[in-house]
Amino acid sequence: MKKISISAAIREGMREEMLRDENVIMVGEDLGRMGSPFAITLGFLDEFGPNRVIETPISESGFTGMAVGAAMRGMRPVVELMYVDFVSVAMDPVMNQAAKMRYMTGGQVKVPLVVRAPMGSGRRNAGQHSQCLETLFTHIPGLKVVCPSTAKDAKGLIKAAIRDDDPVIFLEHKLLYARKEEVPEEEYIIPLGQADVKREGKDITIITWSRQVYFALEAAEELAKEGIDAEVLDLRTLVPLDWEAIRKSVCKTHNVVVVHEGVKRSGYGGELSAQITEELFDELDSPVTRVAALNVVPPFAPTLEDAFFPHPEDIVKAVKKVLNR
Amino acid sequence: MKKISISAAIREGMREEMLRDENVIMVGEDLGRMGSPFAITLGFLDEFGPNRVIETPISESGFTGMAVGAAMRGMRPVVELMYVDFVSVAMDPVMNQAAKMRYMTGGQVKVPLVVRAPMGSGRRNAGQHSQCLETLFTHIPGLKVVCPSTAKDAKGLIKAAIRDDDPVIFLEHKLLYARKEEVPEEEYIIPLGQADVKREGKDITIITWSRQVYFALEAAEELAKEGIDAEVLDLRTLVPLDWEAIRKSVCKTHNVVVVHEGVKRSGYGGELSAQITEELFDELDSPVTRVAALNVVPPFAPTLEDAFFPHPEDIVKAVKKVLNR
Amino acid sequence: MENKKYSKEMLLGMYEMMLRIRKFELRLTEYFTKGMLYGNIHTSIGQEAVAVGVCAALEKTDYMTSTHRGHGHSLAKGARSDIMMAELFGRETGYCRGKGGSMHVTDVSLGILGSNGIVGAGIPIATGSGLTSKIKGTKEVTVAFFGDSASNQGTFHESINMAAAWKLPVVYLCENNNYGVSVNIHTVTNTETIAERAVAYNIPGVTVDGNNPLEVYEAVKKAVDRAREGKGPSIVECMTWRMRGHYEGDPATYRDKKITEEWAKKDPIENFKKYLIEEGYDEKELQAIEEAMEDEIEAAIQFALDSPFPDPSEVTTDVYACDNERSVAR
Amino acid sequence: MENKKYSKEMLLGMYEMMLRIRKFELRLTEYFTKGMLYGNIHTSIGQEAVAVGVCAALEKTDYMTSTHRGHGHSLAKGARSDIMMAELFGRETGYCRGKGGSMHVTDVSLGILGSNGIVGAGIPIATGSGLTSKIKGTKEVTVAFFGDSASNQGTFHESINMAAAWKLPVVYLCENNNYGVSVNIHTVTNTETIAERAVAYNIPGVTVDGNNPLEVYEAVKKAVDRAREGKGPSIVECMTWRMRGHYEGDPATYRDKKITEEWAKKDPIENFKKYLIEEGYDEKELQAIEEAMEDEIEAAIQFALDSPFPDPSEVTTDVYACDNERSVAR
Ligand SMILES: Cc1ncc(C[n+]2csc(CCOP(=O)(O)OP(=O)(O)O)c2C)c(N)n1
Ligand SMILES: Cc1ncc(C[n+]2csc(CCOP(=O)(O)OP(=O)(O)O)c2C)c(N)n1
Ligand SMILES: [Mg+2]
Ligand SMILES: [Mg+2]
Repeated sequence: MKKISISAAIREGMREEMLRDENVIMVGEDLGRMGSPFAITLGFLDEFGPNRVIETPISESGFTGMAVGAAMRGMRPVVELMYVDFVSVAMDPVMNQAAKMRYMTGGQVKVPLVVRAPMGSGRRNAGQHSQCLETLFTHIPGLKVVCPSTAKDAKGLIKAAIRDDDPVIFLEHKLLYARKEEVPEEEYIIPLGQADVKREGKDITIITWSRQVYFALEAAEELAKEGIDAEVLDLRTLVPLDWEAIRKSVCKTHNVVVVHEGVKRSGYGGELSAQITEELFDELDSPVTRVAALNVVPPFAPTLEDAFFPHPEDIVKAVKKVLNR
Repeated sequence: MKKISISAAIREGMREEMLRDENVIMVGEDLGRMGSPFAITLGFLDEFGPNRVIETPISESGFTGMAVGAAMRGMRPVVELMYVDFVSVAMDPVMNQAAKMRYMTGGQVKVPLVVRAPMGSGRRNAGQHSQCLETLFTHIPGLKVVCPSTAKDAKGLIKAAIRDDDPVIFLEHKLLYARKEEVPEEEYIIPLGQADVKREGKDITIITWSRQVYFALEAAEELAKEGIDAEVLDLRTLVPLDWEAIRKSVCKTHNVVVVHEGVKRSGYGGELSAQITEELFDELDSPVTRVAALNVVPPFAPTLEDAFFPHPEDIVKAVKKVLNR
Repeated sequence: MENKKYSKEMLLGMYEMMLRIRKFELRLTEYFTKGMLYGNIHTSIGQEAVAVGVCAALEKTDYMTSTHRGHGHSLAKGARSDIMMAELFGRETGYCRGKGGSMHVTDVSLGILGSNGIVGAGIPIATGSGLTSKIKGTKEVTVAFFGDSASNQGTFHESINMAAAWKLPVVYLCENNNYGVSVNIHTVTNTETIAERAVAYNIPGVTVDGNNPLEVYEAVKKAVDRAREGKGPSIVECMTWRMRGHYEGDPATYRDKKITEEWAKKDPIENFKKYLIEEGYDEKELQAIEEAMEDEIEAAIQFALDSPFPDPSEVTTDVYACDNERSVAR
Repeated sequence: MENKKYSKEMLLGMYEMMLRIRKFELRLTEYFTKGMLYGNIHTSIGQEAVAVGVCAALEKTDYMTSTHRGHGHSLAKGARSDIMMAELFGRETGYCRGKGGSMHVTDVSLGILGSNGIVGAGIPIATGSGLTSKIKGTKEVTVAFFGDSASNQGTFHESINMAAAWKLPVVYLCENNNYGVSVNIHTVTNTETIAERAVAYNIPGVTVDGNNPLEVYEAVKKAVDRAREGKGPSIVECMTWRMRGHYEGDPATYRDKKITEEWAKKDPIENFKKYLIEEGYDEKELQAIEEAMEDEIEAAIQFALDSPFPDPSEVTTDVYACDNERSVAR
């Protein structure tokens, strides 16, 4: 096993897929000489040439729509939105074209498109550069949604996403890019729709994804000191959802906290809470509880941003409250 | 009391506000001679002239952004998106500009903008013209979200929305426009954030909004025949939410079904379910249950569309299941 | 008798296709009035020469994206009237198995990359098709159909800018019928034509009589050849008129009667028939074509009406290509 | 000694303002390197003549929208360096009380309708300001600042089309520094200039030396006058160069060293100083201005550093103007 950063893991995964399948192309701003702002496509232009690394103008709607057209013609474009917040200017090709094309054509068409985007708070990037928007995508049938937390997962999942015949939104947390972790030497895939228990526990299930996985693990360590044994379930993929993994864990612990970095109102946490409540009501010893960002715009000042989104101590607090401790 | 259609009620409300405040302007496609496809601005061009009725090119992003700018300069623009589905091409001005401007400027700026849009399924308009997207807006802090169901409510709420200093998304169900109902002769306002009990009942609370209010009322009549007394709570405004009204009703009936026409996954129903579960767990005799559209793209064929979104019998079924009847 | 420039096959083929479209859409208006057609129906009656002239300049292997007003484009590109009719009636035998309807007719095998309900959304999709041909080094050309008013969408600008910068083999085909629903294009745009916007991308732009299929054909042929030779995109603007409302049910009272009457005289089908007769074609032969089209469309209607609606259980299929059931379930 | 055309006050004012911007941003680079500045910092070092030339042609009551690279625009439009510095340091004394930071500096009372983190998003906002002036019949002109690469956003096209059709009093001001982050504009756009796109809207478009504040001033003045007279919008393109990376931390290795060196010779401030001396201004007087600016910015830094961060409880205020608490609560 080698140790590489999450950004390198994504780069490796994409590179392997580009080598494997000539239909895989990269589309987005600054992917060429710069290799993208987070260095995800570094070296691709030299290795694969401008025919496979399409460095675009600042025209998100145009180039995402273009990628949809290319996907309909059999290409497998991987689009980068420089920040997920900019999906605001590419929403139509994502939600009304890519997501719906297969259904509207009665299953004639596949749209094997990946839209990658960095997301997340904590970098003091203020209101228009710090959002977690995974929930918006989960509300649009036709899209799959992936939010990896580790280098190993990121690599295996980006490969699965590229091979998947559906449009996949692949959300990378900016503050995870630099994390170095062990990644298998040999080729591997992590199928979409498989959650992963990142820490086993018996008292409570913390369901989460992306950067909050680490906060949940930190919280779990903290809780362990007080005799609370928390299980941390990293969903990895939000759509399709690994319900079996959730069910299993809930039936074991009977208590659930859902944690996400995006704002709480209408966040995916609500969806999970509702499903668990509807289907596992009798298993629950306590109400499913959510820990999520406040219903406000991402603020700039560090004092405010730190108060905006969940930190390990918020998780600890929520767990204790749920368990009446 | 006079009887007018919901479209006439909205028209009346907007006209009164235009007469009252010269800063109120209409912005959108086909608002002039045509008076908008659903006749909402009929006669406005003649009465108020082209300076107040801005008939735009097909440039949703441009004219919605333009309205944000006008609002920042003290106007009170009412933007019409011809179908809410087209917010896909106006998402940036809505979610990254209008919603965030006040916060990002530290409270300096107000954006008194109303974005009106027809929504909803049932007209066989297929994938890109039939969505209910209220949930997307509720997930964006800074926006208020209104979904009226009656002529009286629609008129009172559009007036409140225009007077409100925040951006308000005002969603009108296409299949309600023609409903004629009694509306007070005298001027009135219905404040944002007040739910309305459309039917009192003691056995179960059906929380809903927009067209599903009528389906819930139909279901309630059906249920009454079987001795089940359902309360129908019409939220009218999703943000701000009238939590007090929900709490009161839940504490009375101890059973809740949330019904909405938009797709179930990550729908606002999940948010409501989560809140009710978190805060009123001990009041609940049964798990909060959702009735919503399937997680698919709106289909065209009538057989499919009817299977896509909830109908009264779906509500009846859900209620009976919840009550074990 | 054979025209020097155009073969009999081509000319009569154009005539036939224009009639196919006209008769197809006239039946739509009839069934819409009867309340038997669902959704929004945007006819291209009066605009047939554009679709036919354009597609005459294309190879079978070429591609196109269409709009909300797309029946003519798809038929001209080779779609079958019966399968399309079935789709418009929401039947399981339709192109999209009843899931799409009028605004989503698609047949990728014929190069029809979808009609579209979002104004301007087909333009980047066509651009992506052009990009694909360029990457693959294959020779297909893609046509992006759009209306005059769609040219005010950002996607028009973003797409043509990219295509121009990268010399993509795309023809941007503007059907200028002077209106976007009720809005006269000149009240919301400051140029005389749409084609002159080509200057902003340093590509060719021409405006032609869209009611003359041969004039359309010539202009598009030139643009297609150019694209196929790797010289990049063009804008071709075809001036035309929709002879009915924006959609069925729209009385189109926002248009000046006089202008409507003037355009009525420019009916592309009548005028082309006159031209063919002048060129020496036998009226009876033309009559036979018309009758054949009448019969074809009647059969299409019958096919549609005889076809079943999709089973309600189909509502959850086709959302995802992989792992559909699980992805739809929750 | 007084220049025939320009008053001493104006010329020295321009010099002073360029220095204010330069020194402001140089301190930013310093504090960024120290790790004391948060977020993304996009400096306009090398581009000061644009902001200063533009704003010299504006009245106090005129409006503008800015971009991610907006410090210069806001200072030139009248923003105070200390309050702005405090904002960039995330302090409660800043223009946005620490909630916005570098990309969101706003002061409506000065006509600054916001910087913007979304490329191209300020353009329609400026257009809305222009619409307001037109509706109200007031005489303010609004300038929309944007970069060369922002001109490839759909909002550019949609906004200018509307402004042209309705003759809105807006000046579309393109700062062409040849790059969008690492992408050379000529690799993604087919025209020599951005201004020539004006043809697509049938409005005037000019390209000027953006490193010469007087040339910028003249071109903008003409466009502003035109707008104020109700004759509609223009595009003014100012050719310039950012002397640093896209944001702090970007080594900008994607740019050719030779071209960078060439542009270094065109430093707008040095050249303007030379010009002033040639015009007979006293070097000492210029020196004094420079020192005053040095002092002002030092004081601004001190003000920022002495100011407190906002209290965490402020995180939930200012989301809504009405009913904030309830609207944020759930
Ligand atoms: C983004 C978007 N905005 C608005 C509409 C509603 N709409 C459908 S067709 C149309 C007019 C289009 O005009 P044009 O492009 O000239 O095509 P035409 O209808 O004249 O063929 C409008 C406004 C839409 N479908 N999509
Ligand atoms: C919609 C959107 N896309 C991409 C970005 C990321 N981004 C910020 S600045 C920039 C380059 C802008 O180039 P230009 O308009 O020429 O302005 P300059 O930076 O050169 O001043 C990019 C791509 C963004 N902020 N918003
Ligand atoms: Mg038209
Ligand atoms: Mg630039």
